[in-house]
Amino acid sequence: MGLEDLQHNFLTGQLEDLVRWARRASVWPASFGLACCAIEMMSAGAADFDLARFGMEVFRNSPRQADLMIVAGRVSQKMAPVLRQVYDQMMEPKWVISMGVCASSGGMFNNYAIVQGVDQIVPVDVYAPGCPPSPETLMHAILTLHEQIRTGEILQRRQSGEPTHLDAHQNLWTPEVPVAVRVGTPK
Amino acid sequence: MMDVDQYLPILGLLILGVLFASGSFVMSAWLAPHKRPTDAKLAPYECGIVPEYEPPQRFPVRFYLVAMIFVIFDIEVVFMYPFAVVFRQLGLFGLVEVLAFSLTVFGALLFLVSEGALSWGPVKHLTPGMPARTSSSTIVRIGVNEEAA
Amino acid sequence: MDARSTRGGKGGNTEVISLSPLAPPGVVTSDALACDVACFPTRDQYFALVESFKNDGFELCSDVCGVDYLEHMDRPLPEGVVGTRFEVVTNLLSLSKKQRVRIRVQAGDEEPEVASLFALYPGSEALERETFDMFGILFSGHPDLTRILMPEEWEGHPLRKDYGTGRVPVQFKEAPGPR
Amino acid sequence: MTEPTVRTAERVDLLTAETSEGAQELRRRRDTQTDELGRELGAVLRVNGLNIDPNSIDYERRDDETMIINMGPSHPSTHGVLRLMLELDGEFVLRTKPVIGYLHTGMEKTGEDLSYVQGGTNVTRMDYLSPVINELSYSMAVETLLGIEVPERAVWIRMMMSELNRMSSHLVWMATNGMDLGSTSMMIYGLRERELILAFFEKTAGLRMNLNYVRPGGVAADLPDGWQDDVQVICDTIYERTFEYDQLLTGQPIFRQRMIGVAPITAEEALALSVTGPLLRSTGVAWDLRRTMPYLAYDQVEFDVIVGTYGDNFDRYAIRLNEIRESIRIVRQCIDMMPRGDYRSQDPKVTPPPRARIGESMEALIHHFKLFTEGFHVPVGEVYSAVESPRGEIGCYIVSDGGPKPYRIHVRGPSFVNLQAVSLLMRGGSMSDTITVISTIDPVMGEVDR
Repeated sequence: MGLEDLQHNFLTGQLEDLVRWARRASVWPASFGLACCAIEMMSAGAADFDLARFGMEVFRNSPRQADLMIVAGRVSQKMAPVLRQVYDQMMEPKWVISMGVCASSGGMFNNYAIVQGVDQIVPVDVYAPGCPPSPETLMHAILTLHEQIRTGEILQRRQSGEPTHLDAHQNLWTPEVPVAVRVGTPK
Repeated sequence: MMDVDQYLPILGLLILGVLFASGSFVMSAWLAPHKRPTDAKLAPYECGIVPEYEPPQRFPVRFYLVAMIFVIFDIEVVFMYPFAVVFRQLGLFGLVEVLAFSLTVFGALLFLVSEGALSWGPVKHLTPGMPARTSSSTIVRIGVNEEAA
Repeated sequence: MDARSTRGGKGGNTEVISLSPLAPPGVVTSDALACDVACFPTRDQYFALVESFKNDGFELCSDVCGVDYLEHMDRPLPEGVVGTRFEVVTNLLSLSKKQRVRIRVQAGDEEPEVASLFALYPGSEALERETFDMFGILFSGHPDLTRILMPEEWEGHPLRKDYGTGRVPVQFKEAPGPR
Repeated sequence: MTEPTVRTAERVDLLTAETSEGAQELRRRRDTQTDELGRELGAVLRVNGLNIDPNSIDYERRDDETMIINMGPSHPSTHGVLRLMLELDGEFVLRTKPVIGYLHTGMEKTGEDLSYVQGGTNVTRMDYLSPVINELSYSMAVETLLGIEVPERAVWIRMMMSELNRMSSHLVWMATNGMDLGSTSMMIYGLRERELILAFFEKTAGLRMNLNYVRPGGVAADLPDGWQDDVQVICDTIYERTFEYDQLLTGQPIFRQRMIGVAPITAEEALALSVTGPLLRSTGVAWDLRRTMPYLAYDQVEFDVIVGTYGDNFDRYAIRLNEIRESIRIVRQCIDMMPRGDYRSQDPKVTPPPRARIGESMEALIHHFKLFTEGFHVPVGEVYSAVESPRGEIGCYIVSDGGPKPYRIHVRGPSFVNLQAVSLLMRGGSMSDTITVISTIDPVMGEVDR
């Protein structure tokens, strides 16, 4: 019996808001810097555009201690399974921000080497536009994610329209077998 | 029987310890969200790559030597505790005894260090004149005129 | 048309580079097409020519890349050079003489194969692996000729002209995803 | 509770197969030939004539004594998605093999579909720490093919912008190198100074990074008025800040312990591995394209080429720190000697008509439309133009078949070639030295994988 088995009633109402508020306030990103967006993510984390104001003080390097994965940069075919692997190894609850147009939709590189949009590999929560998105855009994406966390369901984050009572044995998080990530060789 | 109450505090401490340990286990099992172990999550994290070779069981001996040094100091401290309790009653005799004991233990440490347990540094290719450098003494500025041949 | 411009980037002195005496005979050189001088050895003169350049003071092999002339088999080439589909372009740099020379060797049509420069310049190891990965040009004598940029089980060589660009038509409706 | 999924063998193999790269990886000792074991002493061993004695390899070392680990694609200190497979004997590194390609974007294939006008946007994303210098080598190649002249002011604007870009790239290097060695304050200082330069870039070109500013035929826009005092402020602040970095890092014992005497490289090894840039200059070879093969107006400004003496990590740090000061010196001379005139060549073949005239005359409209849709035609030919980027010689080789699109565009990335020195620099060092070696080579994976 865990938090998600609690019934929605007046007694537990405040507890859920409290848990959601606490989770929103300290989302730690896993530093998954790939290309130019990674440099903008670094300058977003540095002195001028300090991300620490939003509770993202430190970029955790191991996915075990991270809540949020910012896919910063273009995802190549060779990198896709690694990205999926790191995503799977992150602890729930976890969220994904797809930073930059290359991560969101393949960007200007519509060719054999780039996965056309990282949402073919991992479920994405917030898309940040821009090439590279300036630190302000990234912060706007982070704030939208905070809103999603604060108002979203507490733990059944993945399935929308699911009955609130959760069947413990139902696997609602991510598909068991990794999605066939390599799009294969276009001819 | 009258000296039973001497051991009451120890009993209390013991119970508190057990309570705290088991309490934290029960609470975390009770409140934590459901674990859904997938194969990927159970795989060791090696920067995103799932390793093919299992790490070898035989680690180089240097790691064990460091462990030995810890054991030496551990044993020494264990015997210090009871000594500290009766430190006043023993007086000079106790002091000399403890010093002798720690000297023998120190001997073991000396042997270990002489065996090179702590000489871990990387293979440094130090040439003379290298260490005492500053960021401007180590470079040569080649201006427009003096063209290096 | 003289493709040379004073402010242009080639630098170095541009008079025709005299081949070193130990270069194999019969190597055609011309600079009609380019700013620096280009040599056009045949496949078996290639290694000997590069070796002669190395002994003549070209210490650094700055670039090895492939070109696929599928649509331009009739490109302008100096006389005496038979144009093939694949070409390997090597760029040598001499620090002492401040000169560059470009060596264009015709690598053949179906199974392009050229001698590897690894014994002369170990720095060309990754460049040749990339040329093999992108064009499928084999380098005989290369220590470990495997793919370097593409995933291991990728079929085909992407930079060939007959290899599609793999464009995915832009989807405006709901994109397929694991959602 | 859900039953724990048993990690059956074949399910794990499915996972391992998913991320393994087969032949590109470092194999175990028993299935590698003896000369491949030479990687232990760096790829240079297999070249005769270099003084590395091959019998310093321990051939009969068995497999269970060494451990092969991945310093893999998602690692905080590999400066991008570089994957290094290290064979460790306890704490010491024996063999290293870089596995790259995790950021391969197929830019050379995309470059063949973009016209010469659009080519800049593709090339500028290769080395994303010095975008202006990528565009510079591309534009100079196209201009050499076209045989057109770039006006004097454009040459000087290009030189100033590429020097500012060199400063911002070296500042990012100082920041990440400090962070790798544990000094997070250096990270904050380095990126704070870089914001000054990025603000000037945003004011001039409209973008902080990937600015498509240097184009064939000149620059995209003139400098904003009042740019002199902006650049003056940048030069003064960063100049005195370099002494702060010097004070912060150079005397620090931990920094010195991890940088001095670590991973030295000699001149012949560097030349044999065709290494260029600060890595080559640290061995004492004074090769800087800005001085030896001058392009733009580098022969009219005086600056010093910084050359190291021992060729170890500390030299490379000192070279980059002093190169920031040299770039400031060049930028100051650019402020004084910036000529007047137009910022773009008036050759109608390359430059679109000014915005105002499009409204009036029909030909201007057609000319403008044709230039931006189809692009200008470049005469048949090939050119290799090389420029000094903060990491080494970046060369752009273009083959043109007379059409509006380059038939083949190949960019010689300096970090792609410098990365080959990794196995030589890391041998014998400890695990923590691998971090400083990667950091001092300063690879940018965008230009390595293209």
